[in-house]
Order: sequence, then structure tokens, then C-alpha cells
Amino acid sequence: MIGRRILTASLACAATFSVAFASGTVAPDKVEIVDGALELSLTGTPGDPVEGRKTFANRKLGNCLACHAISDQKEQLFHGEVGPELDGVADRWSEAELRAIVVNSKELFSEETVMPGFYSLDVGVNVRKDLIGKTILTAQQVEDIVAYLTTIKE
Amino acid sequence: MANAKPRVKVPKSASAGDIITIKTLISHKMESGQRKDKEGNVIPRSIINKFECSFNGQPVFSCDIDPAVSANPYLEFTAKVTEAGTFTFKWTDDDGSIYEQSKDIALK
Amino acid sequence: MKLSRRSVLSLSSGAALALVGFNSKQAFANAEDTMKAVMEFAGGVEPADGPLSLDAPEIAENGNTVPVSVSVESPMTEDDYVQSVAIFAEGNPSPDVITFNFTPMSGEASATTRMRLAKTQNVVAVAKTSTGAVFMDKKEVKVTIGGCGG
Amino acid sequence: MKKFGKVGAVLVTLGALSAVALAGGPVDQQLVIDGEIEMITRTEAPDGHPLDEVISGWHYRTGETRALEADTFENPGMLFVEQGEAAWNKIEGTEGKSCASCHGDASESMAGIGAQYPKWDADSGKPINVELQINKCRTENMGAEPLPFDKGGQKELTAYIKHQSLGTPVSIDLDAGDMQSWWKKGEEVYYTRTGQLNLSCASCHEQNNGNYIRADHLSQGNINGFPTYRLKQGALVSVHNRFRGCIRDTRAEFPAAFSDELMALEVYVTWRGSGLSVETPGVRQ
Repeated sequence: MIGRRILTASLACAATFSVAFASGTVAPDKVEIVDGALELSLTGTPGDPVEGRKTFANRKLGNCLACHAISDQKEQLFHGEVGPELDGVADRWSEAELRAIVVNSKELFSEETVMPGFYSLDVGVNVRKDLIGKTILTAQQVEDIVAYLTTIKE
Repeated sequence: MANAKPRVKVPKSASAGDIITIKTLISHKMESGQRKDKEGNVIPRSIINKFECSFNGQPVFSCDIDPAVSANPYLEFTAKVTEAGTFTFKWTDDDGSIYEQSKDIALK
Repeated sequence: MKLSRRSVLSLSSGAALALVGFNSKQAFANAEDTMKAVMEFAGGVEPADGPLSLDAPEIAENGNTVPVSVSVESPMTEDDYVQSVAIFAEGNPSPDVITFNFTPMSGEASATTRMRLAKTQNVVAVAKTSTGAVFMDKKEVKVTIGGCGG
Repeated sequence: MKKFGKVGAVLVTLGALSAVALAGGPVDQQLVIDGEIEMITRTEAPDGHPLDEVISGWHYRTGETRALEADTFENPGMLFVEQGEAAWNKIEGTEGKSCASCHGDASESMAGIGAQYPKWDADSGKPINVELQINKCRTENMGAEPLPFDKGGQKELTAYIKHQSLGTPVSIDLDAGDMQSWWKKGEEVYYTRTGQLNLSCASCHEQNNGNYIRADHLSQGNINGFPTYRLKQGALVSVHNRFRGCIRDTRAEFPAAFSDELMALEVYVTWRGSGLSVETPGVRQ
């Protein structure tokens, strides 16, 4: 098993950090998913759903369509079926849960999930040298995607 | 291209008046001239630009080929057989090389 | 040494950049360019619907090798035969793909080849007969998108 | 865990979208090459295999691609098999020999042989594949330089030799020498997640075979068609090239061709395809 963190921090504890985090960005190794949720923004800057929609589809960034189908992006051909379809995803998960899933779904589902952690250093072995210590998406890109996903209601 | 080697499939015999199917395949990378190498330089175009098929010296079928044809170009077409004889096939490379093949056909 | 993305790719025995038919970032033709090429091929004659059929897969498994066939109903006699059929791709860097030239000895005006399609687009075939008729057919081919972003 | 209920409920509705619906799963069709050679492309998995049925990648390709492999004239890979035949007969090295000098007609001497590799090599104390066997012959018997990875006709000659086993079921001897421990090591490589994307071979080819990842139809990743003609490259692609490409795509550094790691993986992945006919040269996307 690769570097699964033990969840110790309480929600209240996370809340006390909010002042400190409001002006900066939470580093990936400081993110603490609590009860399958991440209440606080990673950046303090509200996510932009329009940017998030683009990052979701961009094959060099989120590449979310590789695995997930979503009716909202019908103009993009070929949606994958490795992960669940995302229509109505905002009805099934809260914003805090969606943020946690995008950041590192292994903490919610299991180590077995195929979904990469998009803002996590919980990665595989032999990471390409120029990507060591780097996350797939930036904190703001995660916030943008979360903002986009919260608009996806049935 | 030094190792371009054609393959041709023609029936060994046919009845007079038959329309037969001919298949050809030749190994060639068909460099489109629209790609860049790792240093950003355009890789020069190098393709087979023309194919001709004749029967007993008479033109049967030909084509003008552009870089959008895939690597290892495949061509399938038909010919009307009126007599026994020889099909000749000719591919012309951008670099001036000519690759040729021939196949005999008998009358049934 | 810090490896750039490019230098890492170069380690991969050329699998990524060097072998595909077209670069992904370049100018593409469009329907207008294609119609210009069609009109040039047709010698200014407006193409009509006719006994020409273009066959290509609805979904091409890989854009670098897409089978395409054309076939025209024609008596293929000295007096009335199909002289040529040209294939154009609206969304490639250049619309020209191939021109098949037939003779009465072809027996039929039909041919098959394999082509490169840079992306999902319309493929157009235009036929010219010895009697001066010009026909056109068109088909959209969806070109697949790979999973791994790369 | 309550979250799984939610995920499960969504899975049921998969494939309902209209942005080009793709039919999943392997196609139910029989591969007969040139209308003559009946190929085994689905078979019961060997003991200890995590899946019930072993399925060739041919079943996961589109009708056009499947048709290419079913006709040895239309299969562009055969162009390179012919080049491999020329390499077989080419005299090289200080001993003035070609492969044919010792092995004669490959259609007799090599029949069924390619289906048995990788094979235990007592001299090196390691498994060797066809590529390394060719190099062993070149250095020990021909007095020629070993062929570098994927170069000098290596892919073509390997494809020519394996093509002599067309239709023969893959069957490797795991009892020879220390093959068991290489199998074990290969299994470990297969399940190890690599790179920033944190994926193992199993993530796609065991957990998700039959599913589409974007428009790519994931197969079981069997290698009975290698070296295979890949439409993307318009060329033959070797097993180790594909291993490296897949690992690279997880955004990882990738091992050298013929390294112990990839040789172990070749042993293990070949075994996973036990019983499938050798299809070399297969045609894949």
C-alpha cells in the first residue's frame, strides 16, 4: 500500500486553520480529508465553473472524460466508461465530498480505485523525474473543477 | 526508400470478360512533410506520389497520391480481363525511385 | 539533470512524436478550402448527387489508418466511363487525399485505399465522367481519441 | 461503506449518453485467417489466473481492424514478415552464416517454436525471449553483433519467426530453471502502480478490460499478437516497446528494454495469455 495517510484531524481542527489558509494555498501534503470530505477551499479563491469545465475536458489536465461520461459535454465525442457517469453528481455528493474525491479519491473509496489523486502526492512508483513532488492539477484547477461539478444536477 | 517492397495479389486465371480484383500493398513510411522532429524542424516530405497499373502495355488504372494516404499504401481496384497477358505495376517515389512488379494471368 | 517533457519523450524510442502521420498542432483545411479543391478538380462544374458512393467507417479506430472505398455505377465503355474519382478530407492540413484514374479496362469504377484523418471530419468524394458529369458524396468519419492524455 | 451505494447506483446507468455511444465488451466472432486457419482467440484461463476466460485483443478492435488481421494479404504487418524472411536468409558475421545456414526452412524448423517463448536460458540463468535468442545465435554462432533493441531488423525477424507459429496456442514452460521466481517477479510488476497517474497494468487490463477509456477499448493486454502492426504507428511494434509506452503513459520513468523487470513482465503477461493462438503479426489500433 502506498503512503495512505491516517486521518487524525477533526473537522473543528481544520476549521481553525481556515484563517491561515484563506490568503494562501494548501500544499498537497497538508490537505487533510476528514470523513470523506474537504470543507475548505484549497485556495480561498472561489472556483470558476467555466474554467473547470475546460480543465475537466482538457486531455493534458483533468482528462476526466477519459473515464467519465457527462451529458453536459456532449459536444466532446467519446466519453469513457472506466468510472461512473457524472450526470447529477452534485445531487449525490456535497461540494466538500466532491473536492475530496478530486483531491484524492483513494481516501474515500479504497486503494483499489483506478482514479488518480489530482492534488495528491499519494502516487505510484518511479514518477517521471520532472513530475516528482508535483500534482496533476493545481489547487485552483481543482477548485475550478469542483465549482463546475457542483453545477451538474439532474 | 531503400527497402520499399511491393506485394501484389492477382488471380492466376480468369475467363474472358471477367472483372477481377487486384490488391497491392507496398512498405513505405509516407512521411507527410507536415510533421516536425524533436528539434522543431520540418521533416521533409517523402511519399509515393503515383501508382500505375497496365495490362499488356495498356493503362488500366492509376492514381495520384497525396501525403494523406497512410503509411504502407494499400490500393485495391478492378480490371477487365479480355485476353491472357501480363499486368505491370509501378510506384513512383518522391525521391525518383521506381518500384515495379508484374503478374501474369491465364485465360480459363 | 532536470528532464524536460520533450527529452523524456525522446527516450521512448520515438513512439510518441516521430511516427504519427500529422502533428497535432497545425493549421487545418476547412469545408471552404475543400470546396475550392473540389471545384478545381471538377473544372468548374457544380457537382450533383449521383451514382457515386463513398464508404468509410463511422468511427475510425485510429486516424492514421482509415479504410476508404469509392464506387461509381457506370457502363465503363469507351463512350461513357468514369475518368477519375478524387477524395478530399475537410479537416486535414490539406484537403487532398488521392485521385483514382480509371479507364474502360478498369471494368468498374471502384477503388479502396487507407488514409490519414487528423481529427473527426467530413470526407468528400467527387467523380468525373467522360461525358462531363460530376458527382459528389460525403461522409462524416469520427476519429477516436486515446485515453492516456499523452 | 455508504459511499459505495452511490457509486453502484450510477454504474447501472452507464452507456446511456448519446455523445457517440460505444458498444463495450469483446466482440463475439471467430478469427479465421485467410478462411483457413482457425484461431483460438478465447479460451479457459490457466489455473491461478485472476480471470475466468482469456481473450485475444483482436476481439476488442473494430470490424475494419479485425478484417485486416483475418487476411494475410491485407495485413500490413505481413510486409515486415517478408522483410524478416530476407533477414533470416542474410549471411552476417565472421562465420559466414545466416539463420537459414543452421535452421534451414523456417516453416519447418521454427513451426510452433515462437509459442514457447520466453524460455529458460541456463547459460545466462535468466529467461530469454525471441529477440534475445536471435542475439544469442548471432554472437555465439554467427560471429555477428547483437541487434540493438527494435533496430537492424529485430522486429521483422522476430515477427517472421513467431509467424511460423501462427495458430499454435501460447504455452510456456514455467517448470524450467528458475522460471517460477521470474513469473512471481513479473506478477509483482504487473500489479505495481507507477507514475503520477498511479496506475498498474491491472488497473486497465484486468479491472477494466471491455470498458472504453475515452475511445480506446481496453483489452486484457495479452501479447500473443506481438510483434504487432499498430495502425497508430503504421509499423510493427515490439512487446517491450509497448510495455514501455504503457508505463510512460502513467507519467513514470520506464525500464530499459530486456531489463530484468520487463523480462519478468513478459514471462508473466505471456502466461496470462496461455492457450491463445499466436497471431503474429496481429493488427491493433
